[in-house]
Amino acid sequence: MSITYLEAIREAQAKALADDPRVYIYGQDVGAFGGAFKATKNLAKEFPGRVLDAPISEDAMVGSAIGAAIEGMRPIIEMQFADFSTIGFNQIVNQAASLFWRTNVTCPITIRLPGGGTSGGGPFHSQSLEAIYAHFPGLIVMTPATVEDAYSMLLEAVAIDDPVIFFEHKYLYYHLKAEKLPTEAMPTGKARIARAGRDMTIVAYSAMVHEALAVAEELATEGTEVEVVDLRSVKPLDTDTIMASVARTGRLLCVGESWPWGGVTAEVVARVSTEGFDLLDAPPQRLNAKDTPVPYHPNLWAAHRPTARSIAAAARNLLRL
Amino acid sequence: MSITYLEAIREAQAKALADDPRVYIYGQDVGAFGGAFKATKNLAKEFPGRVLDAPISEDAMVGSAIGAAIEGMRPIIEMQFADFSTIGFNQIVNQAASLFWRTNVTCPITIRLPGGGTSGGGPFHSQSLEAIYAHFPGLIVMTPATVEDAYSMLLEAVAIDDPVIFFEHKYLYYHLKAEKLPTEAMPTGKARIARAGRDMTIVAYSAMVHEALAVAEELATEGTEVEVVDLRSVKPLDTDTIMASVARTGRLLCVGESWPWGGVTAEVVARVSTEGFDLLDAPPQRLNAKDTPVPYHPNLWAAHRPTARSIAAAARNLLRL
Amino acid sequence: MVHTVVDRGTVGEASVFRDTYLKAYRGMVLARVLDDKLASLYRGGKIHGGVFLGRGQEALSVAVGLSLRKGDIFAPLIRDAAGRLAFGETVLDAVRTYMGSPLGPMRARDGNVHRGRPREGLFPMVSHLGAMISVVNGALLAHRFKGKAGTVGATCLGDGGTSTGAFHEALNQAAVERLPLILVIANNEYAYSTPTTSQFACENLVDRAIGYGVKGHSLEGNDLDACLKTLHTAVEQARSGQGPQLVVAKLLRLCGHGEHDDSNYVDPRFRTAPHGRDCLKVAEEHLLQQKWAEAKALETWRNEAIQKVEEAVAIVQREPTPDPYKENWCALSAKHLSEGYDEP
Amino acid sequence: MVHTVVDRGTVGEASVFRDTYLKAYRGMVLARVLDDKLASLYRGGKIHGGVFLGRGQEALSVAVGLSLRKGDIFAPLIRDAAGRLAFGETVLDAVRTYMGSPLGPMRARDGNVHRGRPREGLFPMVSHLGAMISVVNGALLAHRFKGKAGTVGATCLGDGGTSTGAFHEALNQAAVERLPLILVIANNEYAYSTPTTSQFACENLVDRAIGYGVKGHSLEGNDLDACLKTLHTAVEQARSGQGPQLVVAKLLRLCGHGEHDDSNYVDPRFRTAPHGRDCLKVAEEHLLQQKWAEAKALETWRNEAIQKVEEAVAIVQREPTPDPYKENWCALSAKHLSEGYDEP
Ligand SMILES: Cc1ncc(C[n+]2csc(CCOP(=O)(O)OP(=O)(O)O)c2C)c(N)n1
Ligand SMILES: Cc1ncc(C[n+]2csc(CCOP(=O)(O)OP(=O)(O)O)c2C)c(N)n1
Ligand SMILES: [Mg+2]
Ligand SMILES: [Mg+2]
Repeated sequence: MSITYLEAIREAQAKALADDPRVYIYGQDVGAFGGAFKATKNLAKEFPGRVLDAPISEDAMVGSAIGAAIEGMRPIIEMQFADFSTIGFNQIVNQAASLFWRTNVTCPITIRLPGGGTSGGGPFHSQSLEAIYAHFPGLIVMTPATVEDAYSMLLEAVAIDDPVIFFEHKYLYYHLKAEKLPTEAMPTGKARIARAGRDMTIVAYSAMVHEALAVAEELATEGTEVEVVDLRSVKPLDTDTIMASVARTGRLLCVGESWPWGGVTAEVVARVSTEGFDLLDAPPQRLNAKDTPVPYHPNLWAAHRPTARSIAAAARNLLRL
Repeated sequence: MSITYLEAIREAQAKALADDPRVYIYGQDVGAFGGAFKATKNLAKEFPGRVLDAPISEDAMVGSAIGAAIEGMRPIIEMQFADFSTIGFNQIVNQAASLFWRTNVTCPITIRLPGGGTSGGGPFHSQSLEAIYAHFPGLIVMTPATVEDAYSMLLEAVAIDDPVIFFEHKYLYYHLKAEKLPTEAMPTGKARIARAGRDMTIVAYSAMVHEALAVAEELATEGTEVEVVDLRSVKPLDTDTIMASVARTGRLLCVGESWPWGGVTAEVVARVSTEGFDLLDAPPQRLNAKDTPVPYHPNLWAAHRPTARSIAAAARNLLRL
Repeated sequence: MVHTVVDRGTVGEASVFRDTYLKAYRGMVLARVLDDKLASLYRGGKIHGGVFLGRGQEALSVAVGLSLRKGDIFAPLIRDAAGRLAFGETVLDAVRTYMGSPLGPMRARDGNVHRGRPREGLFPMVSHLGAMISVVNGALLAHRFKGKAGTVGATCLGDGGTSTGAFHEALNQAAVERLPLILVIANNEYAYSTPTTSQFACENLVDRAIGYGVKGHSLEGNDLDACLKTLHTAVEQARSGQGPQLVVAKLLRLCGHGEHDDSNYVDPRFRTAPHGRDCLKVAEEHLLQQKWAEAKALETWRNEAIQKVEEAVAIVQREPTPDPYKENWCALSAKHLSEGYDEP
Repeated sequence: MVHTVVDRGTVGEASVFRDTYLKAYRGMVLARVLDDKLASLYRGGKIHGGVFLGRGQEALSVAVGLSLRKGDIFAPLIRDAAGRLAFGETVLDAVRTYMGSPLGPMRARDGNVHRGRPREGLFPMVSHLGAMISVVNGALLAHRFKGKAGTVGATCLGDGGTSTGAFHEALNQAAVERLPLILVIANNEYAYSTPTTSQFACENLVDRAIGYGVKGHSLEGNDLDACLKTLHTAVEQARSGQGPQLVVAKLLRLCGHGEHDDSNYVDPRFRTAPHGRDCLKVAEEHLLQQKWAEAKALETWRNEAIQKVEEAVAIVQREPTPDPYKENWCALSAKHLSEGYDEP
């Protein structure tokens, strides 16, 4: 048996629904149809009345989740694409994110955002918006990179009493497979050493972890041992694990698929420079997507986001510094 | 004669309307009433038919500005508070920001956002949202700190062919005065050395520039010469001027009124660390608002955002590193 | 779909109605007195930030609050002091929030009209107009999931607030899910300074009901009698499974948008028009005319209200101001997941 | 406010109408042939990303395109190949965008239905449903500012798209400003897989018109005759200053949401219902019945359309793919203000 990243997300939701009567799913086409990506396939049938089709009303989708959460439910909201969450943005960053701080009443909602680029996705079906959500206080932002994390972190997202923005990477949906679902998991807030190494640290998250691992593989053949840190969640950001890795390697390259200004790489580099300046043997480096919308054509798309190739080039440069 | 920051904004709009028939203003209560803050006082009378009251429809306000810009107009949109721009968010970051890149047709719109904290403003009338706009490609984000810049940068915003997010700081509206309006100005994209110094660099923008200047004043009495860099615009960010200052001082403290994760301070520190690592004699430091919504009560508010006092403490610490 | 223009329904026996009316009137007086006090505290520099009053809108607001019962949801807006009190909010909660007491429900973190107690069904508004409607929908959805039958949710909005996308998405959502939502629109001629002609182009906002497939009710918002009867009907219809109810009241705001605003933009003709009459006066006349109360009693009730408000203010004025060092500066309930940003 | 339910108007002389009908029919055929070709290219793996067709909606779409003239604004949506062609978009623009040619109007930066030429009044859609309506409003506002009288703006949306806040804010904005906007709703029973019962609860979407104070028209969207006449009327009314027009057409999407979708969720009864008839068939029968054309001619036109599309595809297939090294990777027109992020 093998299970994909997408199936893991479905299984996590099935388990959440089965284990906790307070859980329900609400989103466009999530019911009988099973969702645009089939992440809720058969769930409406297996859990009658608990998987509801929403109108094309992202603001009301999120608003209603907040109200239901106040009254004790634990809604999972599926946005059809992360890009459309801009319509529910106000409810997410202003109402959901501030509720507990204002009222002491928790807001346990999970917002699933299929994000990240795929070939042919274009400017409005490819965005990586983790940075704008992480900027707002009161939200947890998860960016699972593995099948196991997709499963266990989604379960944890539903269990957490605060609003969780759950970025699923569409590119990983079908590409990534595991043998089986995990029974144990690292807690949220802990980064994972995806590969150990002593010569430099590459910090990545979501799909970029796999590009970084490919680079580590490649550089290993040249005698360079790259340590790859998978952030898992970008807020909270596990500064300790990053710092410990940089302490070992002395070199930091941070890679993100989102735009450069104020992205995850800016935050990581800023933290390491301010708190771990003396650990660095060379200037910390970062690599992001280019500062334009995500292009449609595969040729352009491949050049827009970081890839194993551009990461490897950056890594080699960093080794020379 | 003396003129406030708020009056400078009014004057800039009056001049833009007078000089260019393509300019119009659209926003809630901007017409006969002159705007919630009176930034458009008398303009509806002076420029009949060109200052229009909008319904409470931020999405449509921005959308219509984009359409008018396509057809050759140069709209100025006033949001009543920066916090409400979250409702126009999608049109700003997806439609306006990408238009030129997609179509080669320019989108010369200016969105005026009264932002920043004031005493008693509370979580939804105090936000500093420059980082989320700067994150998106295709936008220019201005954060004037002086009466002169409020005037000249707003004129430049209207003249620029790209969408400009113009953050006006509400705290500066009445507090800040100048003798007269400028006739010349630094171009957008250039930061300003607000005060020269050789011992450390404080990078700030908007209202925080004045807190930083107060700190420089205070530390001068102790023999420390602080250089204060006023970013003026946070996107583009004038890395050259920052770097040149850090080259002189060897020490960097970056201060922002917005939340820490991925804010202006993260971007500035990341750029200086990656590109100017060797210029630094000590770890770069940053100071932001706390990672909670902006509190209502003045006691809490004063502790939430950086102030001359907390900046001075951070500066003294940095000198010791 | 039935589309009633004026549908007052019946509110039980005449004597029961008289009692409700008296209760409502006293609630209106209390709200007015509270508002007046807040205005004077504001002028005295005792309140941080803005003050937003419900003068002229008490009849409508109190009717909303009174039509609800324990277990129901209420998400009031800026002009709902009367409805809040009727629903059970204390004067102390109101004063504490306005004066920034750390002992208030918002603990000085939020202020003025941004107050509530979600656990008691009173949802605290965010500023973004229209944003509370779908939140009420969600609460009602939760009740349905939990098999908690017969509860309703009410929320208020201004004429200007109907121009928001949030209003549309939420009312439509309630209609599709056939939720027991009562959406009360106070059409007070202005959104801040903007007249309704710049806000919508339909003849009557209640005409929107048909386009959502919900019930519409319209009424004179300064007539307590009409307010009580219409709200009673709307709430009963929602409660009995007839889906969302859109209630549109015509009235006039008898104060500025906030206390900083002299509202000199208000067309003077409105002030002398029927809907410009003070609902408190209208109710008083009705009470006296019906001989449900004597002038003396009105006087007494007013004094009692004043005393109640003064007592609350006196209490709050002795309370400490919030201490930033006692704040944990953490926006998450999962403290272990919050990021400590140490200051340099 | 007049609220017409079916208002076909008159379209000049009978012979003029026949010519319009024939032109429209040929436009529909061209759009269908183009769509079929795109579907086959998709199946052949020649198209990156999704393919979204307008099968079954050509009559409505072509009527929108034909009712407009130079100087007007048109913001089509995903099922508007016919309307686009009628408005003046070339087959080449469509094929180049779908196949990602750098020579197309979107230069391979955006693809499929996200295409247009704003300078020629054809606005390229963003994906966010409802977001184009206010953009059209703004263009019409600009025309008013510039004294450019008599132009109109049309835009299309699906039944599902009416649930967006953007739809509401924009239609209301158009109503308040009394803009010559024609908002065409293709009610095709589904939004992706979601039936209209989960999308709205009113009986007919055209009932929304009254709540905005705009004119409403409803029609059978697979009847070219009705489409041409209704759109003609709506456009003329907008052009002559009667404000926004809401046109709601009932029809069925005769394809998947995208070509990846087998649309097995469609209720089979719809397929045999009157509105499930293929508009192309309906028009053909009408043509033959009226003796406006013979079967032979239809055959010829179809072949001409095939040739046109094949030619365009052949051209595009010889065109280069986009070269990332030739991109300036700059989202601003003010190049000097763009930030160069050098790669490390
Ligand atoms: C989305 C949004 N935009 C703007 C504002 C600023 N604002 C606060 S109250 C108000 C006017 C509200 O008018 P109306 O809805 O008619 O209520 P009223 O004040 O008349 O009771 C405005 C524009 C806001 N709160 N929310
Ligand atoms: C704001 C927003 N949310 C979600 C989507 C994803 N989406 C694309 S098309 C579609 C269904 C549209 O249905 P409808 O408006 O009825 O048009 P149709 O496809 O039937 O022509 C959805 C949900 C979107 N494009 N925009
Ligand atoms: Mg009002
Ligand atoms: Mg549809």
